[in-house]
Amino acid sequence: MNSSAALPLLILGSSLLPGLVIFFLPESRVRTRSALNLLGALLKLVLVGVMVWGVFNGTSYETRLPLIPGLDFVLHADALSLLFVTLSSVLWLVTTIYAIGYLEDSPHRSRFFGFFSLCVTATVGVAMAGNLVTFLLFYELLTLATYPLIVHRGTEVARLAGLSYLRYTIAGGALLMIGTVWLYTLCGTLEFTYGGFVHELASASTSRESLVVIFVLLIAGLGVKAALVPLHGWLPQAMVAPAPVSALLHAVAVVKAGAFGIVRVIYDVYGIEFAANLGVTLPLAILAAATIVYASVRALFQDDLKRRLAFSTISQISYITLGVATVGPIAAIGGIVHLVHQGLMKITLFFCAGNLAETLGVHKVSEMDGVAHRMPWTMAAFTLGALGMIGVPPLAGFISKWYLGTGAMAAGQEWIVAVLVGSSVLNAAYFLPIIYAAWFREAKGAWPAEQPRGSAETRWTLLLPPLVTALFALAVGLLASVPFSPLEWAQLIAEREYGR
Amino acid sequence: MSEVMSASFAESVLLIAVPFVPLVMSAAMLPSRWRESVVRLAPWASLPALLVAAFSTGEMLDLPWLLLGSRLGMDDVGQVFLVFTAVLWLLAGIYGRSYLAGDTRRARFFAFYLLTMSGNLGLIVSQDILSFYLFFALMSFSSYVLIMHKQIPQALRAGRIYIYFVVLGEVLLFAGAVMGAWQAGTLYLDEFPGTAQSNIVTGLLIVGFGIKAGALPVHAWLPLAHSVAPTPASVVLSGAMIQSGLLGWLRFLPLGHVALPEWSLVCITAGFGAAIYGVLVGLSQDEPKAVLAYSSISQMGLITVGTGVGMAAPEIWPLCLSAILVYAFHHAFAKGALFLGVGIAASTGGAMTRRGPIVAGLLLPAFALAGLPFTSGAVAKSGLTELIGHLPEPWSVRMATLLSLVAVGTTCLMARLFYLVWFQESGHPQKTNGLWPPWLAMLSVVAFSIWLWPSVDTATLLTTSFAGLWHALWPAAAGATGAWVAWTLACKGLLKFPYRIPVGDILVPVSWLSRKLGRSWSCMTDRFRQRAKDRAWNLQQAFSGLARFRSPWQLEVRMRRWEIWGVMFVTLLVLFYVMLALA
Amino acid sequence: MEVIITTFPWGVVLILVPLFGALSCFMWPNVARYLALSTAFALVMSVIALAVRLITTGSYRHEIGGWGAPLGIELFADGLSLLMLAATAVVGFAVTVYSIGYFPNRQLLRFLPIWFLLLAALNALFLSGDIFNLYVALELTGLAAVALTAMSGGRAALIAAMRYLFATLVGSMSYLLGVVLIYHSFGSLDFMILAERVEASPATWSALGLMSIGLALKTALFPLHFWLPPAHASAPAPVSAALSGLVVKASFYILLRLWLEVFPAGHSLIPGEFLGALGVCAIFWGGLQALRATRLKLLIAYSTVMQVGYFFLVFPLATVVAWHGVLFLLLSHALAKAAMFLAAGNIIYFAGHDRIVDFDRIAQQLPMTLAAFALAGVCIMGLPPGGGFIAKWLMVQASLESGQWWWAAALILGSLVAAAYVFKVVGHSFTQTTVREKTNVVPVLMEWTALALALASVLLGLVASWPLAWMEIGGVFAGVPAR
Amino acid sequence: MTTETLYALVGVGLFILGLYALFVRANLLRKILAANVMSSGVFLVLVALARRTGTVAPDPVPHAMVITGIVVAVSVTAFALILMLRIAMKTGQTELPDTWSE
Amino acid sequence: MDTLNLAQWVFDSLTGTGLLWLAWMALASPQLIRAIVIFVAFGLLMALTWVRLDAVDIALAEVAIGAGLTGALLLAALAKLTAAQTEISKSDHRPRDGRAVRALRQLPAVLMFLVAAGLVYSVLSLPPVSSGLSVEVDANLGTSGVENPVTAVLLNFRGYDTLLEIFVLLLALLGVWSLGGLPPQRVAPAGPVLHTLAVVLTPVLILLAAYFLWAGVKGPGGAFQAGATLGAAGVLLQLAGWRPGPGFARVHWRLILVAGPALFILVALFTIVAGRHLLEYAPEHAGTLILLLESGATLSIGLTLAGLFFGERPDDGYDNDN
Repeated sequence: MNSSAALPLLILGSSLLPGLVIFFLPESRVRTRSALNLLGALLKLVLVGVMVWGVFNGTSYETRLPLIPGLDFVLHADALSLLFVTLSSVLWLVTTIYAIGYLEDSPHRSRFFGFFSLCVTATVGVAMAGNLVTFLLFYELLTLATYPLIVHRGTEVARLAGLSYLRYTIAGGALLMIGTVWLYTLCGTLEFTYGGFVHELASASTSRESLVVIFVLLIAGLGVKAALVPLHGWLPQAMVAPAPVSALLHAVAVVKAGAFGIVRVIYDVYGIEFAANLGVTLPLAILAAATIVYASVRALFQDDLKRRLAFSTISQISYITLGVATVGPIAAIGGIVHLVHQGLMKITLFFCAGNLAETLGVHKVSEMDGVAHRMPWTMAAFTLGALGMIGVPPLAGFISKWYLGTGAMAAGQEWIVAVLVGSSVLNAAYFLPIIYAAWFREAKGAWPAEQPRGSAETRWTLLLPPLVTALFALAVGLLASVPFSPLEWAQLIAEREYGR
Repeated sequence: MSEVMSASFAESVLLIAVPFVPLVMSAAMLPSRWRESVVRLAPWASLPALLVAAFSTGEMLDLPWLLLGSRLGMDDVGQVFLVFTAVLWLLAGIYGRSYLAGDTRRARFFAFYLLTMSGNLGLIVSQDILSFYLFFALMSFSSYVLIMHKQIPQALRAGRIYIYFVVLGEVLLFAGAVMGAWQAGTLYLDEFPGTAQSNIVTGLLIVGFGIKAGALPVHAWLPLAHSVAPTPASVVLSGAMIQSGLLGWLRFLPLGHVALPEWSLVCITAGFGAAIYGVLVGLSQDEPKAVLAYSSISQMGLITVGTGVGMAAPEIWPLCLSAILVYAFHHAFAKGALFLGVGIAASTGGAMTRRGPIVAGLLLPAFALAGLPFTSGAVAKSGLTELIGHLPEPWSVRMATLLSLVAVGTTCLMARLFYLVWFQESGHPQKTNGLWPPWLAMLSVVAFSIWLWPSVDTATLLTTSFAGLWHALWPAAAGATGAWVAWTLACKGLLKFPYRIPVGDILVPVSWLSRKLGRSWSCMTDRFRQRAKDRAWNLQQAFSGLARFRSPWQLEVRMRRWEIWGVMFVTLLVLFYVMLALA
Repeated sequence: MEVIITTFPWGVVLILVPLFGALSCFMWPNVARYLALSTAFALVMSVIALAVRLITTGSYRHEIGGWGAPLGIELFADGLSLLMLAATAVVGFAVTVYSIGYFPNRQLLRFLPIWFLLLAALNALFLSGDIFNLYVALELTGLAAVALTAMSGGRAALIAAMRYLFATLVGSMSYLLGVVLIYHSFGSLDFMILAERVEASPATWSALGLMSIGLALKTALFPLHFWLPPAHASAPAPVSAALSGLVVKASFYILLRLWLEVFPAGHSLIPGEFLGALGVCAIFWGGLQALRATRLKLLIAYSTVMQVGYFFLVFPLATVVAWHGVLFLLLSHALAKAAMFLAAGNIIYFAGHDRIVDFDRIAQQLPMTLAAFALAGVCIMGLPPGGGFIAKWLMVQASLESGQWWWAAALILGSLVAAAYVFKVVGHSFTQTTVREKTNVVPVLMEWTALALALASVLLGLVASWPLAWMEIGGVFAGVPAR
Repeated sequence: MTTETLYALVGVGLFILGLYALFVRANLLRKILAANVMSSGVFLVLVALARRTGTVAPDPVPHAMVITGIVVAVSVTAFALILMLRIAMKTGQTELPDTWSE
Repeated sequence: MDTLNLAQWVFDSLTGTGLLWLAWMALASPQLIRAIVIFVAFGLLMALTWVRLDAVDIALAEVAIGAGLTGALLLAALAKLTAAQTEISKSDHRPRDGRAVRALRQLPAVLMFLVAAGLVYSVLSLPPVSSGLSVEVDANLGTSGVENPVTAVLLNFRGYDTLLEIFVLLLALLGVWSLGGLPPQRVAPAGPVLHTLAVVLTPVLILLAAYFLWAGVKGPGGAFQAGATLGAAGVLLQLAGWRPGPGFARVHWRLILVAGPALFILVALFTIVAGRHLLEYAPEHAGTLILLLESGATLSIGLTLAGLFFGERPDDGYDNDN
C-alpha cells in the first residue's frame, strides 16, 4: 500500500487508535489521556495538512478495500471531503482542548474521550467516504459513537434523550440503507462521481418514480441527522449532553454528517442536473426553507440557552440543504461554505454556553443578565458567533447568506431571499436579546452555581477555544477571498460539481 | 471588473485609515489602562477621513482579499459626505469628551462612538456593495449603544425600537443588495446603479435606506433615539448617520440612468409627507431634542423629495444631485449645531439669562434651517426650488407651494425650539466650558462652509433678486409671526395646543396593536399548547395502557401449551403438504 | 507439510477431536480444564487447516469406511460447512474458555464432557452428507443441548429443558419419518444421489413437509418457538451462548442443505413464501417479546427467535445474494449472540440477577462486559460495521433485486425493533448511581472472552469478502438463480 | 394391500397416535410413552417398507437404522424419565405449568 | 413380496389392530401403572411384528431394550415418582375448560386425521418394489468381515452411525448424572427370592450376552442385544440391592463406560493415521476389528443401561473438591 492509499487510513487511525487506547486508561491517568488526545488531534491536523497540500498538487488519495463482492470500502479525498475533513480536524483539536478543561474532575472521562475520538473518526470517515456504502458505514458508526456521549451525564433525562436520539437516527439510518441498497440494485455501483452516476447507470427500464422514491429515502435518512423538520425532534433533546458534546454534535459531527450527506447525494450520486430534472430539488429546497423558518420560530420561545442554540442549529444547518437544493453553482457555494461557517459559529456559541454553565451554573437565557461583566471574553466570543448567525457582516454567516441569496437569484428563485431575510430577522430576534441582557443588564444577584476557576474568568482551556473559533468565524468572513479559505474551496467544489 | 486606476500608496494608506483608525482605536480600549488616552484621542480618529476628503484624487484601492473583494475609494459624492461626516464626528467627539466627563460609562460610549464612526466613515469610502453593507451594519449596530447610553427606561425603549428597525433595515438591504448585485452582475458600486434594477430591488433599497434616513413611515425610531441619546451621539445621529441612508440611495439606486416614475411618486409623496408631518408632530413636543429630531425627519423629507424628482427626470439628475448634496451638507451642519447648542442649554441649568448667549448662537443654525437669505439654508432651498422648476407645469407650482409651506412650518418648529430651550426646566448646572469650543466651531462651519461649496456662486447669492429674497423670507416671516401669535395667545391662556403627540408618534398605535395581537396570539398558543398537552397526555395514557396491555405476553405464554403448539405444528404440516401438492 | 494440510481429512479430525476430548475430560477430571482448553484449541486449528485445504483444493468428500455412497456414509466439506464449522470452532473455543471461569469446579467437570459431545455432534452434523446420519447427529445435538440446559438444576431450567426435549423429539421424529419416506422412495440416503433422484411425488411432499416443519420446530421458527426462550434464558450462560449461537443453526443448516441440494427449486416456491411469511412473523413477534422482556437473558433469547425469522427469509428470496446474506447472518449471529449471552453471564455472575432496570448498578462496574453487549448488539441490529450489516445489506439487496420489496421492509423494520431492545438495555447502563450491591468479582478472562467474540462479530463486517468467497467453495449455489 | 403397506400404515397410525397423545396428554410420563409410540411407528414404517426388495431377504440397511434408532430412543427415554423425576421433585407435579415464571 | 393369503392377512390385520389398540390404551388409560404395563405388552407385540417382518435383529433388540429395559425404566421411574411426588394429578383432564376450549381440543384430532391422510396417501403412492440398498449390501458383504448383513451395516458400512449412537447412549448417562442426585430412597431390602434370582440369573444373562455378541457375526444378534442383556443383569443386581461404591464410580465404572466409545475412537484414529478413510478396515482384519468393537460396545452399553436404570448420580467425588 503506497502512501497515497495509506494516508486516508492514517487520518482515520490518528483518532481511532488514541480513542481505543483511552478506553483502557484508568480514570486517574489524566495527563496521559490528555496527551494522547492532543497528540492525536495534532497528528490528524498535520496529516490533513499533508493531504490538502497533496490534493492541491494533484495527488489523488484513495484507499480501496473489498467489502463485499462488487462493493468496496473506499476512502478518498476530493475537494468536498477535504473541506469537511479539515473542518472537523481543526474543530476536533479545539474541542478536545475544551473538553479536557470542561470535564476536569468529572467521572468516566476515559469512556468519554474514547467515544469522543471514535466520534471524530466516524466523522472523518463520513467525510472521506468514496462511495455511498462507506458513507453509510461511517454514518451509522457516528450514531453509535455519539450515543454514549449524549447519555454521558447518566441522568434519566439523558437516558431518554439518548433513546430519542437513537429512535430518530437509527430509523433514519434504516431508510438510508434501503435507499442505498435499492440504488445499488439499480445502478450496480455507489461510487461518488462528480456530476453523479445515477443518470448514466440507471438502466433504461428504471422508472423515474423509483429514482424519486430512492431520493426521498436517502434524504429522509440523512435529513434525520441534518435535522430537517419534521425529523429534528432529537436535536433539542440531545442538549442534555455536556457542552463539548453539543459543540461536536452541532458543529462538527452529527448534523454536519447529515448535511454533508445531502450534499453528496445531490451532487455526487444523483448529480444536480439530473436531480433537478427529476423535480426533487425544489421540494427539498422548500422543506429546507420551512425548516429554517420553523426552527427559528421555535428558538424564539426557548429559555434554556442550549435548547435555543439547538433550534438555531436546526435552522442554520438547513442553509446547507437549501444551498445545494437551489440549483446553481452560486447557491451551491453558499451551501457548501456554510458547512464550515456554521460549524465555526455554532461551536463558538456552544463553547460559550458551556462556559457559562460550567463556571456560573447559568443555563437559561433568563439567568444571563449582566453575565458579560463577569465573563467578558466568553460573551465577546458569543456575541461574535451570534452576530454571525444573524448574518451581520463581515462574519462568516454573512458570506454564506450572500451566496445563498445571489444563488437564489441566479436560479430564479427569489422566494429564497425572502426566507433568508425572515431567518435573519428571527435569528436577530432570538440572539440579540441574549446579547443585550448579557452586556447591558445588571446581574440579578449571585450566579446559580458559581465556581471559582482560576484567576481569569474561567479556565484557560475553556476560554481559549471559543475565542479561537470566534476569531475563525470572523476571519473566514472577513478574508473570504483569501486562497485556501473555505469560500475558495467551496467555489472549487461547485465548479467541479457543475462541471466547469 | 472595471478598469480603475489604482491608488497611490499614500492614498491607499489613507483610505484604509479612514475606517481603520477608529476601529483600531476602539479595539485599543479593551485594556483598561489605555482607555483614558484613547478617549482623549477619540475625536481625532476622523482626521484621516478629512485628509482623504481634502486630498483625494478619486482613485480606487482594490482589496481582493477582503470579503468577496473590496474596493475603497473616493468620488465627488463621497467627498461631500466625508467632509461633513468627518467634521461632525470630530466636533461631536470633542464636545462629548466634556459632555460625558464624569460619566461612568464614558469609556464604553467612546468605544462604540469610535466603532460607529468607523462604520459611518467606512461606508462613505466603500466602493463595493459588501463593504458598504459591512460598514453600514457596523454603524447601525454600534450606534445602538450610543442611543441607550443612559440606560434609563426611555433610552432602553428607544434602543430596543431602534434595533428593531436596524434589523429590519439590514435584512431589507441584504435582500435588496443580494438581488441587486445579481441583477447588476457586479459588486462594485460605481458600476452598480447603471444597470437595470427590478422594482422589488429598488423598493427594498429605498425602504432599507429610508429607515436610516428617517423616511416616512419608517421614521418612528428616529425621534426616540435622537432625543434620548447623549447630545454628542444625537449630533452624529441626526447630522451624519441620517445622511448615510441618503448616501445609500445615491449609491445603490439607478438614479440618473433610468426613470422610475412610480418610485418617484412614492418618494415625493413620502418626502412631502415627512416634511409636513415632521413639523406637525414636532410642534407638539416638549423636549427640545425631540423637536430637533422631528425637524430632521421633516428636512430629510425634503431631501427625499429631491431624490424623487431625480427619479422622475433622470436627465436633470446632475442638477438634482448637487441640490441634494447641498441640502445634505447644509442640514448636517445646521442640525449638528442645533443639537450641540441645545445640549449646552440643557447643561447650564439655573437662570434663563445664562441661556441668552446660547439662544443667540442657536439662531444661526435655526435661520439656516428656516432658509433665511444668506444662510446655507437659502442656498440649499434655492437649489431645491430650481429643481422643482424643472418639473412639468402643475407639479412645479404645487410643489413650490408645498415647499414654502414646509418652510413656514420649519420656522414655527424653530420657534417652538426656542421657546422650549428658553423656558425649559433644567437640573443641576454642569460645567459647560469644554462644550463651547466645539459648538462655536460648528457655528462657524454653519456660517461659512456653504461658501466653500464649489458650485455655489457667492456673487449670485449676494445678488439675489428681490423676488428671490421675498421668496426666501416670507415663509420664515409668516412662521415667526404665527409662532409669536400662538405664543402670545397661549400665554394668556386663550390657546391651548390642539394636540399632543408622544415621541415616536405612529409607534403608539403600532405598539398598542402589537401588544393586543401578541396577547391574543399568546392566548391562542397557550390554548393550543394546552390542548396539545392534553392530547399528549392522552397519548401517553394510551401508550402506557398499551404497555400494560398484556395480551402479547399472555399469548406467548399460551403458545407454550402443548395443545396449542401441537395444533400449530400439525397445521403447518398440513399446510405444507397441501402447498407442495398444489405446486 | 502443505500436502498434509491439503490432503488430510480435517473434517474427520473435527469430529474425533471433541469426541476424544469428551472422553478424556470424563476420564481424567483432575486435568479436565487443560484437556478442555487443548481440545478447543485443537478444534480451532483443525478448522483453520480445513479452511486452508478447502480454499486451496476446493470442496471434498470423505467416504467413511471406504465404501462411498450409497452404501456407506460420506462426509462432505464445502464452503457452507466450513462456515458453520468455523463458527462452531470459534464460539466453541470462547465458550470453553468462558466456562472454565464461569462454572464452579464440580459443575465444570459435568459440563465439559457433554459440551464436547455437543461440539462433536455439531461438527458431525455440519460435515454429514447422509440424511440418516444427520438424524443421529441431530439427536446427539438435541440431547446434549437439553442436558446442558437442565444443568443448573433450577425449577425453570428443568421445566424449560423438558419442553425443549419434547420439542426436539417431535422435530427429530418428524425428520426421521421424512428420511424414511425419502429412503423408500429413492433408495438412498446420500445427498448427492438424492439430489439427482428426487422428484415430486406424494411421498416427497410428505417428506419435505415433515422434515421442514420438524426442523423448523427445532430451529424455533415462529409459531413453534415456544421452547426456545425459556430454555435459552434459564440455561447457564455459556450454554445459552452455545444454544443460541450454534445449536439453533444446526437444524437450520440441514434445512438449508435440503432446500439447496435435494429438493428441486421450482417445486418449493409457495412453501418458500410461506416459510418467509412465518419468518416475518417471527421477526416481529420475537422483537415484540424482546422489547417486553424484563430480564436480559430472556431478551436475548427472544432476539434469537427474531433472528431465526431472518434466516427463513432466504426461502422466498432464494437468490445467490440472498443465500450469501443469510449465511453471513448465520455466521455473524453465532458470534454476536454468543457474545451477548456471555456478557449476560458476566452480569449474572457479578450481580446475581439480570433484571434490566437494575443495570445502572452493574454496568458501571463491568465496562468491558457492557461494551461486549453493545458491540454484539450493533451486529444484531445490523448496523455497520457489524457482520449483521453486511448480511442485512445482501438480503435487502436480494429482495429489492427480485422485486419483493416487502421482505426488505420487514428486514429493516425488524432491525429497528432490534435496535430498540438492544438500546433498552444499553440505555440503562449509562445511568449513574451510587447504590452498591453485594457482588462477585468477574474473572477477567470471562470479560475478555465476551468482548473478543463481540469484537469478532463486529469486525466480521469489515472482512466480509472472505467468508463470502468461502461460501462459494464447492459451488453450492450453482443451481440458484443469480437474481 | 400388501403386508408391507399394511404394516407401514400401522406405523403411520402409531406415529399419529403418539403425536396426538404427546400434545393432548398432560402427564409427562405419558408424554414419554407417546414419544416412544411415535418412534415405534416410524421404525415400523421404515422396516415394513424394507421388505419391498422383491426378494426374500429384506433390505438390511433400514434394519440397522432401526437398531440405531431404538438405542437412541431408549437413551432419550431414560434421560427424559430422570428429568421428569427431577421436575416432580422440584415442583411436586408431573405436568409442566402453562405459565412460565421467570 | 408376499402374496397376501387369508391367514396372513388375518394375522397381519390382528397384529396391526392390536398394535394400534395397545398403543391407544397405553396412551389413554387413566392409570399410569396400567399404561406402562400395556406399553410393555405393546413392545412385545412390536417384537412379534419385527419377526413377522423378517427383522429378527430388531426383534431381539426390541425385546431386550424396547420392551424390557424401557419397561423397567418406566416402572422404576413410576415408583420413584410416587415417592417424590406430593400430589399426582389423577386425570389428564384439566378442570374449568370452557366450551371453546373443549371444541378446540377436538382440533388436534381433526388435524391428526388430515396428517394421517396425507401420510397414508404418500405411503400408498410409494413404488411397490424398491430394492433399497440391499443389492449393494449383498455385493459388499463378503469384504465386510461379518456374515450378518445387519451387523455389517451397523459396524462396517454405516459404522459411523454406530459410533455416534454409542455416544448418544453415553451422553444420556452423562446427562442424567449432570442432573444431580435424586433424594436418597429407602429401598426395601430385596427379599430372599429376588436375591436368589439375581444370583442365579446374572451369570446366565452374562453368558447370554456373550452369545448374542458372538452370534451377531453370523445371524441375529450383536452388540446392542448383548449390551441390553448385560444391562438387564445390572438391573437385576440393583433390584437385588446392589449399589455401586464410590471408588467404582470414579474409576472402574468410567473405564467400562468409556471402553466402547474409546475403542471406536481408537480404531477410527488408527484408520485415519494409517492413511485410510475413517473406519475403513482392511477386509482381512475387518472381522476381528468388528468383534473388538462389539465387545467394547457391549460392555459399555450394558453398564450404561444399568446406570440409566440406577438413575442417580454416583458419588463421583466432584462435589467434594473444588
